[in-house]
This record gives sequence, C-alpha cells and structure tokens, in this order.
Amino acid sequence: MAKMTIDGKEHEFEDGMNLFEACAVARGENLPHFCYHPGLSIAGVCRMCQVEVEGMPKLMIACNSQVKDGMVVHTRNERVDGAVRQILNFHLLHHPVDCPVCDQAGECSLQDFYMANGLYEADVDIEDKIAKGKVKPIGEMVMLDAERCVLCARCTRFTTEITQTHEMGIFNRGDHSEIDVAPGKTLDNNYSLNTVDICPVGALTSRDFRFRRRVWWLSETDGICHGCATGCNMSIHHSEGIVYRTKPRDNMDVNRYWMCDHGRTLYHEIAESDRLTQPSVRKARGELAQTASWDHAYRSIEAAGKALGGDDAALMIILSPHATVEELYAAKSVLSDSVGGALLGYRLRGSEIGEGDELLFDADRTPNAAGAKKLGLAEYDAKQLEAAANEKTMLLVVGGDLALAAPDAGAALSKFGCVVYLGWQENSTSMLADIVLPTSHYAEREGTFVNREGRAQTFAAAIDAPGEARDPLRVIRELGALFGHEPTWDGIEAVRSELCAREGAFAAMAQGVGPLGLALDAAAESEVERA
Amino acid sequence: MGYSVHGPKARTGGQGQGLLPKESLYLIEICKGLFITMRHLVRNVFHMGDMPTLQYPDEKPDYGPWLRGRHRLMKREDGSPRCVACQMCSTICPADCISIMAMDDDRPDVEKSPETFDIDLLRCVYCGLCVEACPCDAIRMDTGIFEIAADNRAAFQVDMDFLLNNTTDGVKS
Amino acid sequence: MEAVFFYVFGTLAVISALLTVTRRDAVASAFWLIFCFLSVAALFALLSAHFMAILQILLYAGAIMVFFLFVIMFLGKSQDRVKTSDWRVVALGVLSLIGATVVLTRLVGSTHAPFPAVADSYGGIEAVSEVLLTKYLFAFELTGLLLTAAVIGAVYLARREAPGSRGAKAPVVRGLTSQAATSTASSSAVQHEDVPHA
Amino acid sequence: MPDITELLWALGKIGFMLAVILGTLPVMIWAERKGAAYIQDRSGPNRASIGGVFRLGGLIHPLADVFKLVFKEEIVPAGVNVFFYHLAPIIMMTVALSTFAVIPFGDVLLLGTREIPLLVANLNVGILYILAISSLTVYGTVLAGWSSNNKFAFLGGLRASAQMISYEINMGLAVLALILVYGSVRLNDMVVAQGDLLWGFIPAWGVVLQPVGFVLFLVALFAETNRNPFDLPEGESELVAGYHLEYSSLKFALFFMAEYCNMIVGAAVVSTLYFGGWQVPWLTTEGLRENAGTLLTVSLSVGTLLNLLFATGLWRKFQGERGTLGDRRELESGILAVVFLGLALATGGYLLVGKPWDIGPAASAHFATVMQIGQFITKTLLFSWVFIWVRWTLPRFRYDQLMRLGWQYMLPLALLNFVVTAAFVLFTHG
Repeated sequence: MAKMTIDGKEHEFEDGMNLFEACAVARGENLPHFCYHPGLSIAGVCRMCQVEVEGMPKLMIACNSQVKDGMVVHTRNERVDGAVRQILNFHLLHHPVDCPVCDQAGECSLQDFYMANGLYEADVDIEDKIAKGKVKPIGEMVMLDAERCVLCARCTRFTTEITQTHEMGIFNRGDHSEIDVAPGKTLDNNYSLNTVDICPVGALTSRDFRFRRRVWWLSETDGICHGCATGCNMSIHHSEGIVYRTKPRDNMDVNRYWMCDHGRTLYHEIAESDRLTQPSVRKARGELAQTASWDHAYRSIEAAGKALGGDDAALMIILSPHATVEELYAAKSVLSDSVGGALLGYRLRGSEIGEGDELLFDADRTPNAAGAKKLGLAEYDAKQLEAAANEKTMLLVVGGDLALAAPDAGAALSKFGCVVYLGWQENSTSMLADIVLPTSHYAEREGTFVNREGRAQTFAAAIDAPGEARDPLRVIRELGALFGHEPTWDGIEAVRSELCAREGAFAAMAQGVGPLGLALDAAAESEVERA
Repeated sequence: MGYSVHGPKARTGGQGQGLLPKESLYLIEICKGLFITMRHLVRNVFHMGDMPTLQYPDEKPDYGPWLRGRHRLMKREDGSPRCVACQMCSTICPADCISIMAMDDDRPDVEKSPETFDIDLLRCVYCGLCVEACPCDAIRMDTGIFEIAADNRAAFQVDMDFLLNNTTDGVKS
Repeated sequence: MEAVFFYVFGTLAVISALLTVTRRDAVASAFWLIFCFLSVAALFALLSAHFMAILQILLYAGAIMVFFLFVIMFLGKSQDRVKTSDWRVVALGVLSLIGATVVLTRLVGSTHAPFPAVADSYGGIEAVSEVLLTKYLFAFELTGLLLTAAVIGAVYLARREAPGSRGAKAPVVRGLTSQAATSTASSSAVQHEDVPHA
Repeated sequence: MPDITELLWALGKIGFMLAVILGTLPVMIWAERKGAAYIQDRSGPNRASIGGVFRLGGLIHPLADVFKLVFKEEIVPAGVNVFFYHLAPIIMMTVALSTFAVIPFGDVLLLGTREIPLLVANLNVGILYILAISSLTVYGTVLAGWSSNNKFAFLGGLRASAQMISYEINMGLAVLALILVYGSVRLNDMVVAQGDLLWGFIPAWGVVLQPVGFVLFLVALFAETNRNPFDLPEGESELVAGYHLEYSSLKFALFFMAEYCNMIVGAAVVSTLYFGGWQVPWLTTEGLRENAGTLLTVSLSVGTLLNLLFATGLWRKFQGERGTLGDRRELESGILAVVFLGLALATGGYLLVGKPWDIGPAASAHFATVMQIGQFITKTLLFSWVFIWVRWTLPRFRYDQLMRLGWQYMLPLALLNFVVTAAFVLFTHG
C-alpha cells in the first residue's frame, strides 16, 4: 500500500496504481485528458493530465505515472493550471472551431476543458491554420474531420489493440500530423463506431447519427442490446419519442467499453415502415389482412376458436428467444399451464445461428436463449412442427420469425387452423398469420434478458410504443382473460416476483439485478454455499 | 365589509400619515386634482396635434432599429440560407418556438445546412435571444414588422422559405 | 276613475301581501312586501295623503326593506325554507285573520255617513306637521326618545371590546416611532415586546 | 272634458322630458369617453363613421354601441332567479326615468291666455318624491346582484345596499336644511325663490345660501348614483363588474343607461336645488320677456359669429387634412364647414331681415321660455360633466373609507348644518 498526499489530503492506494486513476478517486473527477482511456494502453501524448509531484523538477503526466509511497501530488495549482492552459492553447492552434456544425458539440472534451479553464480568448493566434481533410468518409459508418483532431491516438490504439485490424494511423510530421486510414483501407470492421465514441473531439463522427439531433436534447435510458446473445449494455439516446442512437454502457463483465456496429444500428428498426402498429385480421386464407381494433382482433380469436370446434379445439404456443424472461414466463404460466395450450418450444433447433467473432458478437443472434432454457423451455425441430400442424389447432406465435429460421416452416404454418402472431415487426410469419397482434419494441418496454453467460440484465422503456401496439405482457394477460384464465398478476413487477418465487433458476433475481446485471449461476452457487 | 374598524387609532393607522391638516381635509386636494385634469383636457382640446396618441393605422410609429420585429433569415451571396443548423437558437429559445431539421450539405464549403427552419410566431415571445445566440448572424429580428395578425393558426407557422424572403407585412396567408 | 285605481291598487296590495306570506324564499317574500308597500302608498295617494304615501315609500319601502334584504342576503339563509306546517302557526294566523276581519267590519260598519270632503292641504306636509308637533307632541317626543334608546342599545350591543380599553395605555417606549403610537394598540403592544428596554 | 287637453299636455311634457334624457344619454356616453381620453392625453373614440365620411369627433360611437348591444347574444346564466333577474334592469330604468316627473324645466309656458307650468307633476311633496323614488334604485342593484347567482354580483349588490342606506341619510339632511331655507318642499317654489338677488348682485342660489349643504348633497349624490369615487358596487378591480356582471346584451344596456339616467337626473336635481334651476341669473321671467328683443339680437349676433368661427376653423382643418388620410374621411371637415357657413348665413340673414329686436309680446314669452329651458339644460349638462370629470380625476375609495366618510364625517356635519340652518331661520324669520 502506498500512502500519499493528493491536493493536501492523505490517501492510500495500491502500489503501482496508475496515478491518473488515483487522482480521479482523490478529486472525485477526472483530470483533464484526451488520450487516456481505461480500455486502451497508455499513450501520454495529449499532455493534459499534468500534475505537480513534489521532488520532481518538471510536471508529470499522471496517466503515465504510478503511485508511490510518500508521493505528494498537486493537481490544482497555478503551475498545473497554467500548463493545462498552454496545452489547450496548443491543441486549439489549428482547430477550426466549427462547433456549430460539429456533432460532437455538447459532448466534446475540448469544449468542456476550454470552458472549464476559462479560455475565452485564445492566447496564441496564428494567421493561417493548417488545412486538413474535412468531411471525409473513412468507412461505412465513420466520418473523419482531421482538422478537429487533437492527435490523442485513441482511435489508432483501438484499431491496433482491440480489433487488431490496424486500419488507422497518424501520418505526417509536426503540425502537419493527421490521422487517417491506411492507404487502400477503409474503417469497415464491425466495431468502427467505437472510434467515434472514444474520440474526445469531433474528428470522428458517426455517419449514422450525423446531423440528426444535437446531443444536448437527447435523454438516456439504460437498455440491453438484443442483437445477439452477448447482451451488451447500452444506453438509448432518445428525444421526443424518437431514438436517435445507442451507445455502449460500461460493463466490465459483459462488453467492457465497446459495442458492435451491428447492435448499435439495430435501433433503426423501431421507426422502420415494417413496424406493426395496429392489429390486423385476415378473414380467410389467401385474402389480404385488414387492420382492426384490439377488440375486433380478440373477438376474431374467440370466433376462430369456436369455428375450430369449440372445446375440442387445441391451442399450441410457440415462444421465441427474442421475448423477455418475464414474457416467456407469463406465456408459459398463463397460456400453457392455466389455459392448457401445448408448448412446442422456444425455437427451431439450430436456427438464428450465424457467425460470431471473438470480441463481442455472438453466433447466436437471439438475446434470450439462455433465459428460455433456464425456464425449462426446449428447442423443437421442423418435424415436431409438421407433426403438430392440425386443422383443429390454433397456433400462437409469440415473437420471432419461424420462416426466417426454417424456410419451409411456412408450409407447416398454413396447415394450422388459425395462426395468431404476436410481435412488433412484419415478417414472413406475420404475413402468414390470420390474426396479428402488434407489440412494443424492446426500447418501448421493460424486461429482462439472460445472456450467453447466464447474466440476467434488465432494461427500461425509453419511449412510447407507436400506434396501438401494446406491451406483450399486457397482450398475454388479455389473451389469458380471453381464454378464461385471467392471471393474478398485473404489471411487470408482479410477473417478476412471481417468476422469482416459482422458478428456482431465477430466485436470485428477487433482490433485483442492479444496473450491471446479475450472474444467475454464480448467484445460485453462492446461495447454495451460504445454505 | 371586510374591513372592520376597531377604534379611532385603527382608522388612521397606515393612512393620513404625514399629511398637512389642509391636505387631510381632502376637499382642496380634490379641487387641485380636478384642476389638473381640466388643464389636460383644455390643453388637449386646443392643441390636438400635440397629443402623444398616434392615429395608428394611418400613422405608424417609428420604433427605431432596436425594435425586435418579426424574424428573418439571412442569405449567403448565392442566396442559400446562412444558417448552419447548429440549433443554438432553438436551444436558447425560452418559448421553444424554433424547430430546425439539419441536413448534410454537398457543397464543398458548407458542411451542414438547415433542411427545414420553422418558427411558430404564436409561441414566440420576441425576446431576441435567438439573435444573440446565432454564431453565424443568420437570424435577425430587424424587419421592423410588428403587425403580425392572421385569422388562422396555420398562418403563424412560418417556414424557411418565408423567413428568407421576409418582405411582406403581416403573416403568410 | 278613483274607484278604478282604488280597486286596482287594492287588489295588487292584497295579492302581493298574500305572496309575501306564501313565498318560501325569504328574498322573494321581502320583495313582495315591498310591492305591497308601494301599492298601499298608491292607496294613500288616492286618499290625498301624499305625504303619507311618500313616507310609506321613503321609509318602509325605501329604507326599512333595504335593511331587511341586506340582512337576509347577508345571512345567506334565503335557501332555508320556512316551515309552515306547524299547526300552531296556522292556527294563530287564522285567529288573527278572523280578529282583524271582525274589527275592520265593525269599524267600517259603524259609520254610515260618507267620508267628509277634505281640504287641499289635507295630508300635506304642513297639515301633518302641524298635528304632529302640537296635538301629538308628547307622543312624538316619546317616540323620538324610544328610538334614541334603541340606537344607543344597538351601538352598545354592536360595539366590540376595543383592545386598548383594558386599562392598558398606549405604550410609550423610547425608540418607537410615532407610527407605532398611531397604529392599533394591539400591534403596538407586539412592537413593545420586540423593542428591548433601554 | 278639460281632462283630455290636460292629459295631452302632461303626455307632451313627459315626452319632452324623455326625449331630453334619452337624447342626452348618447351625448353623455360620448362625453365620458372623449373627456376621459382628453384628460388622459389620448384622442378617444374617433373611428366609427357614417358612410365613411362623418365621424363627428366620435359621436357615431354611441350609435355603434347601441347596435352592438342590440345584436349581441343575450345570455341568461344557469341558476339565476329568472323573475328577479329580468326584473332588476327594469326597476333600474323605471326608477331612473320616473324621478324626472317633479323637476321643473321652465317657468310657465304662455299659450294665449293659458299658462302651462313646465313640469310634469307639481306634487305638493316635491323634493321628497325624488328622495323616495331614488331610494328604490337600490332594489334594482340588490336584486340584480342577488338573482345572478354569482358571488361577485352578490357582493356588488350588498355593497350597493349598504352604501345607499348610508348616504341617503346625509342627502336627506342636506335637503332638509334646504327646505328650511326656502320654506317649501315644492321644487318650483325653490327655483322661483332662487330668482332673487342677495344684496342686489348675487343670485340667491342654493349654493350661496347652503354651501356646506351643497357639498354634502353632491357627495351623497355621487354615492347614490354609484359613480366614481363611490362606484364600489361595480368595482371592477375586485368585483369584476359588480351587480351587473351576469347581464349581457340589452339587459346590460339597461343598467348602463340607468347609470347615465341617474347621473342626468342627479345633475338636474343639483342644478334645481342649488343653482337656480331654470332661472337665468339676474333675469326673472318678466325681465326676460321685457328684454327679449335685445337678448335675441345679441344671441343671434353671437351665434352668427360663432358659426363663422367654426366654419373657418373647420375649413382650415379640411385644407390641412387633405391628402393625409387617403379616403373619404377627409371630406368631413369641408362639409361641416359648409354646414356651419349655412347656419351663419341663416342667423345672420335673420338678424338683418327679421328685425329680431322688435318682436311681439307672445314671441317674447316664448323666447323667455326657450331661454329658461336652455338654461336648465345647460346647467344639467354642466353638472353631468362634473360627474364625468370627477370620475376621471379621483381614485375609488376603499370600502371602510367610504363608510367612515359617510357615518363619521358627513353625518355629524349634516346634522350640524341642519341645526345651524334651523337656528338661523328661526332667528331671522322669527
């Protein structure tokens, strides 16, 4: 342990700890910095985090120093402030100061430090700023503005250390130095937007988000990416009911600081034209579906049940790994256990498996397969579906796309007496369904996913559902009521507590999962140990 | 009936203080007041032209350059809006009356420009903060137009086209 | 001509009197009473008693009934319907009616001769004043005394206990401005506590 | 049947009085608005016009107001007492108009040998009739306030009743002192008595004989007519509009007109009681008749001069305005100038041709009557103007101030005035 003094106060830190982090703990806020990033190696190029260490003749950069016993550090004094001022002047020397058109404005470190240090008039002024490349698309997702760059080398370190794709580098010398992609390369890996996140200034901006909204108007809501089984933590940035972008939320146990471009751009589906916003009912096979009210849709289900043979009619339910744990549990307990519907399974065996990578992107493209397994749900295969297909059976598909999973599932579906689809997006299954019940998107509802490592992570609703789309939990509840078994619970909290009480695998969730999720298996083990 | 009186002291409490005896008699003061009002009346009858009243639609007041009239958007030399859609004005606007949609501009020297620029004149409080906030001097309130009237709400929702060619009085019809 | 007016106003007086006692709304009742007074005033005028007619309007219709209305409205109880089902009240009313009828018929029936013609000045201010201040002077003064007593009584009843009258003199404390001395005694007492004694 | 002619004459006089009051109403409203404007350095109403030409300095506005009030939607709020709600404005207007019955507006009209007294009803109770009838005004206010089912209106009604009771007493006492001085309650007697001269040069007007009584009466009159500074029953700052808050359209117009009627009647009473009524100062009826020729000549000359003055002034205005307004309004001053020129020519012509200095005795008598009626109307209008003038000068009293003034200052003063007058009359007359 190292006893040391920071800004006149005694502190104790682990030996060899990074001084930057020690100062952050001592000060309660970070030192000014551009190049330091906890997920990357130390570069020490921006010189912003200089501190005065007694006994040292010169100021030291905190990020490249280590804690030592007896150290006396000053992070705020005239000398340090003067140095930061000078460094800022230096960084701004060739900066175009085009904040009005810069997307980074509002979340720009340069702006923040500039304001914090009161540099309202530049101390140094040069006649001709060096012009560098502006508005240069360096990849599918990323736009480069070399003039705004402060050469912190975060992006180059990211492509070197994290993705190891080596697309970016710093070229030229002196004040002509600039970042760019290597000749002949484009920044097109699946993690390219992380460079935009870590860019402290507006040098790298997202082409996806470009000019769509000023950042100070965005509200953040905690979400979980539903793009694959990894379950990256993200925050949903939205304003006035529109989601504008998603950014990774730090979670050392899951995605650390990163997130893949695939997951990031999934939010577009919320406002796509293929959203289901109103229930629709098809009078007969082969006819076009007509939009209807919820009442009418429910009455149609009732009528279809009677037409299929009244009490003899069977109900079959297909769940999906796209549904949340609460929805799966609700469907299972209400529609299967109470109503008596046969539960075929949660997904067609082997479907929705693509190629993954070693970093974050998982081969399993569904967010909650682990949760479904923990609920005791099983996979099924095409034969089971074929066998179950029956003129007298009503099939209820809760989320997911069967045809996408198995191209010939469509044929099986059309053999069912009546197909009810519950989901938020139009797909081949919903096209085949006789009755479509629109639900809310993940960003529009609350829920819990269990990722591939068995970590339960909850997410909150960021915006309201469009049109008449309803929360799936509510629809399941209403369907239960329609079939004569109205559930005792109302609302997600009640479902969750019932889930924790009845399903042993989720018992640990009773105390809440916290913002960073809860590893269910580890929690169950420790509970066993405690017992 | 709300004022109850308790005693002679309560009645004079808070009033009649510091008045001379002849002032507290009130009659003389009334006559003085009547004299003043009559003086105004007589003067105004015989010098009607000196009255500060303007015969408004016939005579227009000159408010000078400091009047914050209806907004206008400035143009570049090529006639396109000077605005870069930084949305500083809509951010500062206390009435939340400006809404801007930005777009990527293809021109080499212009990176960002407004796709739409709408002002809801019914919500505008004419505080002029948007003019202060604008980094490009793109919005001004120097048209001198203060007669903004229409018989339908839609006429007050002015768009970029209108604001760029802000020459007519009133609002768009 | 006079007979026509007599019957018109007489009928109005009777009808409005009936309405006065039958209306359940106190304000309406009061209004019909005013109307009754006005009709009676008209009857007085027909009898050449102009002064009486004017007094009827000025005092009864104009002043006293305003007080009535004022009090009724102030109490805000005009919605409280008066109970008339009490048989004792009804009985009393019937008895009074019979009594009045007997007395009136006796009175009117006792004189068979037509009423004597009166001079022009009859019923004028001078004539009434003359009688009032000579023949009935004692009764007039006595009435005045009675009214004075009533006024004094009313003032005494309505008078509130002045806060300063409990023997406490207006406090004179050094440092107090004249404003405090002229404000209410109670508030200056509060100030008195606030100011430390020098 | 002599009654028929009597009746016709009475009807004629009633008609004349009504015409005068109702004709003065719009002028009063105009004077109120225009006077207020000039007092406050504004121009006041000047927009409404006839045919786009005649604006007459805003005189068209009352006309437009009438049309507006007639055509406005009449709203009867829910929960009103329908009977009293409709009765209240009727009471207001009836009372306001009937007060005029006993006010003499001239001496006698000579028609051949027939002498017609110029007042509607020569009651032997005179001034008491005015007091009695005007005391009924409060019912209109109170019933309006009570029946409207509105707290503000109700408070206005309450205030009105308390205020009227308080100030009626002062008014009565002031009048009593006056009755002592004149020794009569008949208004015509009072007016005739005011034709005398004191020490040979001062008209023996009530205001000279009873200055304190005049002030008391005037203040009480303001309170009785609910005019500023005593307009607490409709105090808009705290009661919105007071007792007539829930009235709209013509029923509101009735309240509005009643207020101005009361004002005119009040002004007529003040000028009758304290300013000689129809008496032309220094000229009795006989004096007027004898000097009719001279007076007519003088007034015609003055009239001609004034008309010429107006005509030139308007013509100048016409010249100055030309081209500034850009529409037909510019023509107004020119047309009016021509009209005044015509009037000047007419009076001047009569002056030259009609030998006005040499008129016969019958015409002299008629001239005297016209002069007296004119005198009466002039005085009444002047006092009506005082009402307006005071309104736009003084702020409204607070309610406790109003009550204190009425009961603590004015009542003792009125009693003192009465006792002193009584003593004086007793010692001088004996």
